[in-house]
Amino acid sequence: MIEALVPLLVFLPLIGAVAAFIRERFGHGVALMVLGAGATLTLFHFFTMDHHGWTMNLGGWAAPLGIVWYLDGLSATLMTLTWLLGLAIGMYARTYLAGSTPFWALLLLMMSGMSALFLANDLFNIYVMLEIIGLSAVALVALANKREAVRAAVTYLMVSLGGSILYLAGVAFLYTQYATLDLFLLADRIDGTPLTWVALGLMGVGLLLKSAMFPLHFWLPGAHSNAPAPVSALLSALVVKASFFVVLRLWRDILPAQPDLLAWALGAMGVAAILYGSVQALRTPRLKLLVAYSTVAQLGYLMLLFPLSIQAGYAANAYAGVTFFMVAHGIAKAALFMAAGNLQLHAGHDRLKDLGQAAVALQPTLFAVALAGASIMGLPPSGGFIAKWTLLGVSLGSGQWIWIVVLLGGGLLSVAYIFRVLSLAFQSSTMPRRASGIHPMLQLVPLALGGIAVALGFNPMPIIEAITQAHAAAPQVTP
Amino acid sequence: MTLVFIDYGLAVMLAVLTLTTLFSAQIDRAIMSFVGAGLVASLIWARLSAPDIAIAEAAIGAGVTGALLLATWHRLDKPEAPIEPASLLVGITVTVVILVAAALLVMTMTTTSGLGALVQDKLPLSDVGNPVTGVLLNFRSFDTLMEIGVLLVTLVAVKSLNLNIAPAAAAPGPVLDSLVRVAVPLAVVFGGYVLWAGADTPGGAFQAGAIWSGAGLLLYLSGNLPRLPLLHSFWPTIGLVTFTTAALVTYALTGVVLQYALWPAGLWIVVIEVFAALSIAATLFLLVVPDTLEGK
Amino acid sequence: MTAYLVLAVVMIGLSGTALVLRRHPMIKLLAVNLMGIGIFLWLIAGAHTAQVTDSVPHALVLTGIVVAVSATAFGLALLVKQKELEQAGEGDD
Amino acid sequence: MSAGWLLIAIIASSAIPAAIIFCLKESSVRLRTTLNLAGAGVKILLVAVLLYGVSQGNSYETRWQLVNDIDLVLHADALSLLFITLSCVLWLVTTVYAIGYLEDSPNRSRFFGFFSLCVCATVGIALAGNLITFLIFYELLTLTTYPLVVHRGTQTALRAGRTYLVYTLGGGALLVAGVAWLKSIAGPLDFTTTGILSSMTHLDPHTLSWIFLLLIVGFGVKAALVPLHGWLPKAMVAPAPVSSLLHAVAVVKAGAFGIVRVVYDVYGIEFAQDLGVLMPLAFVAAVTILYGSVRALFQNEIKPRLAYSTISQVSYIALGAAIAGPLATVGGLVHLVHQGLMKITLFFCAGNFAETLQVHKVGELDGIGRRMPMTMAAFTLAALGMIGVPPIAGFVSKWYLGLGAMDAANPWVIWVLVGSSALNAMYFLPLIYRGWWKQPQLANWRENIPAQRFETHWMLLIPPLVTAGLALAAGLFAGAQFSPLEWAQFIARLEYR
Repeated sequence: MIEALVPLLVFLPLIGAVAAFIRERFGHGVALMVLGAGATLTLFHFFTMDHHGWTMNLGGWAAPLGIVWYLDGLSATLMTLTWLLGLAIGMYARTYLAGSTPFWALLLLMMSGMSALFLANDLFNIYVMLEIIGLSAVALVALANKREAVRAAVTYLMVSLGGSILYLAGVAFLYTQYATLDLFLLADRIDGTPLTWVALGLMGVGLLLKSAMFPLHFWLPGAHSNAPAPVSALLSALVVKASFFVVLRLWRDILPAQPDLLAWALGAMGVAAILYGSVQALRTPRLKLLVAYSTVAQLGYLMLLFPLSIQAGYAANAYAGVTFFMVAHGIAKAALFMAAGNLQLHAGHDRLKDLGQAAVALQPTLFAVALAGASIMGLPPSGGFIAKWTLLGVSLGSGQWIWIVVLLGGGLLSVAYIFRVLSLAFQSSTMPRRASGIHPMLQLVPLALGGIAVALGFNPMPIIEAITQAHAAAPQVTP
Repeated sequence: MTLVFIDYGLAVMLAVLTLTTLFSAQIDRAIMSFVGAGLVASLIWARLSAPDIAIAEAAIGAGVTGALLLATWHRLDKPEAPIEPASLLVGITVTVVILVAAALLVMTMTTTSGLGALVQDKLPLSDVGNPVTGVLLNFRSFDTLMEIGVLLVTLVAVKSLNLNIAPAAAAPGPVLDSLVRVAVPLAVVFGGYVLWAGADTPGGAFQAGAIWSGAGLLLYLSGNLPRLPLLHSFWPTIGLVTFTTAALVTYALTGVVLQYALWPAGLWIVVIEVFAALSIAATLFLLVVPDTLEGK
Repeated sequence: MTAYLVLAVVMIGLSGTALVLRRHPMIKLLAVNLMGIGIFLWLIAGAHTAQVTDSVPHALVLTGIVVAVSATAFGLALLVKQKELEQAGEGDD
Repeated sequence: MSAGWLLIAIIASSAIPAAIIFCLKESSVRLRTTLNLAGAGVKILLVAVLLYGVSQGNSYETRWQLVNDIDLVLHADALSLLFITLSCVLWLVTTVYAIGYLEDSPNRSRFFGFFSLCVCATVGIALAGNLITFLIFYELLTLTTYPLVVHRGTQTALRAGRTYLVYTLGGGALLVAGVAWLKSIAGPLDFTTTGILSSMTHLDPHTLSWIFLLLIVGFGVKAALVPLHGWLPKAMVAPAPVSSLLHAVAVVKAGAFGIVRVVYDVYGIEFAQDLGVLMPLAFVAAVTILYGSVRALFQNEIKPRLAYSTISQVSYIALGAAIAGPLATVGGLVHLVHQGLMKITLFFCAGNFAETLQVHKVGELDGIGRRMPMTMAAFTLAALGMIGVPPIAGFVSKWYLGLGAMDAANPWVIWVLVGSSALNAMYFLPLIYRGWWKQPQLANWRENIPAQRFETHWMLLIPPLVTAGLALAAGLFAGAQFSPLEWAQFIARLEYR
């Protein structure tokens, strides 16, 4: 029955956004209502749906002509993650950005875009959704109304538009050859002509540019560190993953063949991302830049999916591992950015070495950093550990030893930069403890998210089952 | 026979205009050649029997975008874009490489008969004569809904920047006055015709919206734009609201989003198109002059 | 017909290089728009080849044009905002 | 399914107080002290119930499914009982000591919060039923002990903490690799008394020895085997209760316990023997024993000297595990308990000297027996035990280790034992001589705690006396029914079919 309410996830935020745009003063009220409803809906739906895939031919027209909505375990998991984090970020922003601000209309439009993206099974429809998400993300970054933020927003816009137009070029090349935009139909008709490989290349580059994969990551640190805290949490946890979700769908569903060379090259890109991101995170003097570079590093892990998924027997586990990694990283990264926002709010700046005073005053925030950090580091009782463990199992099973070294080495590097923040709490044990002067909600939300990130480590089964079933049975839509 | 020369002529003109846009140092020359490229493109669309796109390209691609570019160019007080000779060199070599690659790619591509036939035989079911409008508002109606969503996102984004731009000094010279007195009513009537005829002949909401926004801009520049209540709240969002309510109502009725029921599909489409055209006109107008008559 | 297809690919390639090479954001925006026009040319030329002109690409192109104009509008507004902040010189924390 | 709730209750008995203590304000001293002591008391009661239950023969296990074929298992077998009893008893004593030691110092809520979490992790390690649960609590232990090591917040403490992290998390990463590799080829890794792998003949020995190396290095870091011991002397910068808890009960023993688990319950002693991996382990243990004692000779401060002595003493346990023979196993296991009792007494006394008279250097110990007779008596007793003088506990374990070495026909181990006992004498006896027979130089003593009824604060005095008494009792009543020796022999009988 819950499945019937899924379309609301796309249309409710649209109506909410219009209301928030017309009456900006009531924006947060409308937004929180919509986010709350959406979060509960996705949560119930996630646990009740059978993960073999739910389709709806929009407008009643079948695949080649009409647009098809397709929801399987993978997209349902990310949809639930998006809405839960949306709600959490909404509650955080409610106190962080007091007063009337266009943040709420843009957030709701982005939620609608993301929900529709996870539902979309049509290449051109995905393009429109990527545009909506990209434009609202850039607008949110520019909300900070500071020179650095707007400069970063301009770069981010050029990257976002460039990425989307490259993706559109690929879609056009594919459509003219195979006369269909539906993913599953395309999977049957696609063959390896040079133009198709050029098209897939363009789409790949465009999407990896939008999901800030190393060496195409240059725009992320500036944009994510200068944006207001709730916005950078939203961007790091969700937006970069939306475009990676599309890459994942292309790789899984329509690629004519998964050549080893390509898979290994993408894996190598991931390794470079982990190294570069971690080293930069260790060197940067600013806290928010540290967390942003940590995103660049953690996104590297997602690229391990490609080499790990080419072994037939282990593909399902590889997808489960990477998707679970996205969930765990999303929650932990959102908590980290909120904590960074609190520390900046209290200290007035985010230079890491003189944040000692703020760290002492904001004990719950530091505790949230510890919990979220445990998941980022992949230490046992956390979601990050389960994801890393699954990937370890896959790389062991499929005999690709190199990824074990990468997974463990990357983990140690993340320990190094997370403890740069955690050691703040112990540095200044001598300083007097000033009142935190921060609204308790600002400290509560990251703490709750950190708790969830660790709790994920204890019963990840429902999520992992959802994803593995999804991979197994991608239904064939008859033309 | 002569038609072939026109095709090749247009192709060469478009190629030249592209080069001048991309690799010229003065930005105003780049903008001029971009608008030129837009107009040549709309001619090519007409040649390739895509009349709807020709109108849209002329009205939106060249018209609104050209206005925006020039307005911004002035607001940024005429910046220059120096090009290093190296990038010119790279540009030329890349052109040659791409030319060869393009030829190769086009040679080896598989071709299909496309969905033309399928659209033809399904068109009567969509209760609309013009196949493009059929695809836009029936077969792939969700795309169009979200596209109007994109317009709203842009409007919210531009307003969130709250730029303080001095209103354009209206210079009511005789030429502008006579142009306004003749062009504006013509544009409004022509827009209405394009909107209404869109069901069966080339035209539709977007083209009508673009033409109306052009008329609005003319009125604004000539300084006699009437006070339009709710310009900033009701008009730009009514299109999306109607389309979304249509989606929800059809979903409630038939269990499938945007599957038109109860009334004939044609009626649904006309209602959606009218409101969509109005909100597109309002949004495009506001994008060019974001804070006119700020009164809510 | 293949002349248009080749031209389309050339336009896409050229604007891609210009997008990467040229520094000034306005030129980058023009490059993105031109790549859009190239893609639309490819789509419509491709649709024209068949006996019955296929109108699905026409709808895609229409949506593409509207999306392109809105993206450009926001881009230009952002550049104006950047100029304002630079002039005001405030906002440097 | 048996009454698994008891195991969860034991873990909760230190997890819940920890959670509450974190939220307490600094000033609520009374509530925090009661919470601490109540938690420790309840834990000892529960362990007693557990001991009684296991001796009546009923088994305790809880199973919680983590990922599709991995379960979080808590299981009380004979080996885990040995370690859990040790940690609970010493945890109560150390809490009393810590409360006295940290009177009116800053951040005590944070300290005691992590203090109880640390014991919660240690108990988890003891009760872990399979290698993955062991790994999870093992990593949790690292996380909870880091804040204790850097508690003082000084630059040296932070640097020590950083080294501690590099070593332990580096080892942890290798451990994760080893466990994952073993699981991928051997399936679920639930501990079975005679070893999981002994029944799996199809696995190729080459891979198994590589995995053995990874596991031993992973545990060796915490058990401070020679190349991996660097962090231990540096961690001396932590306050006395932390260094006593870490080096006598929690961290170091967790590493040794891990080695024992791997050798006995994962590989099985006979299987490991014919795999040929035990000899290198015995060799490394022997080298550590000698190296630790030699380095201890040259330390002129008390705590580093005790740290190096710990490094050498813990390797006795590894040596016991490495020599394949029931007697050596008994020696190794019982040393796990005895070394804990003796070493914690030594650290308590060192802490007392530092806290009461600001005495840190060996030189300043002259005539301290006159000023603090009872602490010095406990120190002497424990030091003699470490050297192996009967009837104190140390002698029992060294005796069994010697017998085991003879019975397993590698006499060179005897020379290692004799050599190390001689070295122990050489670095402990001077301290005792200075304490009792030398004239006290009052110049280098600064009276921190004035001597009213007792020589120092009563909470600092009682714990060393209690643990010294226990060490003596463990030696004297070794033959008694419930003594550590008896329990070690019971385990040894299970290990050898």
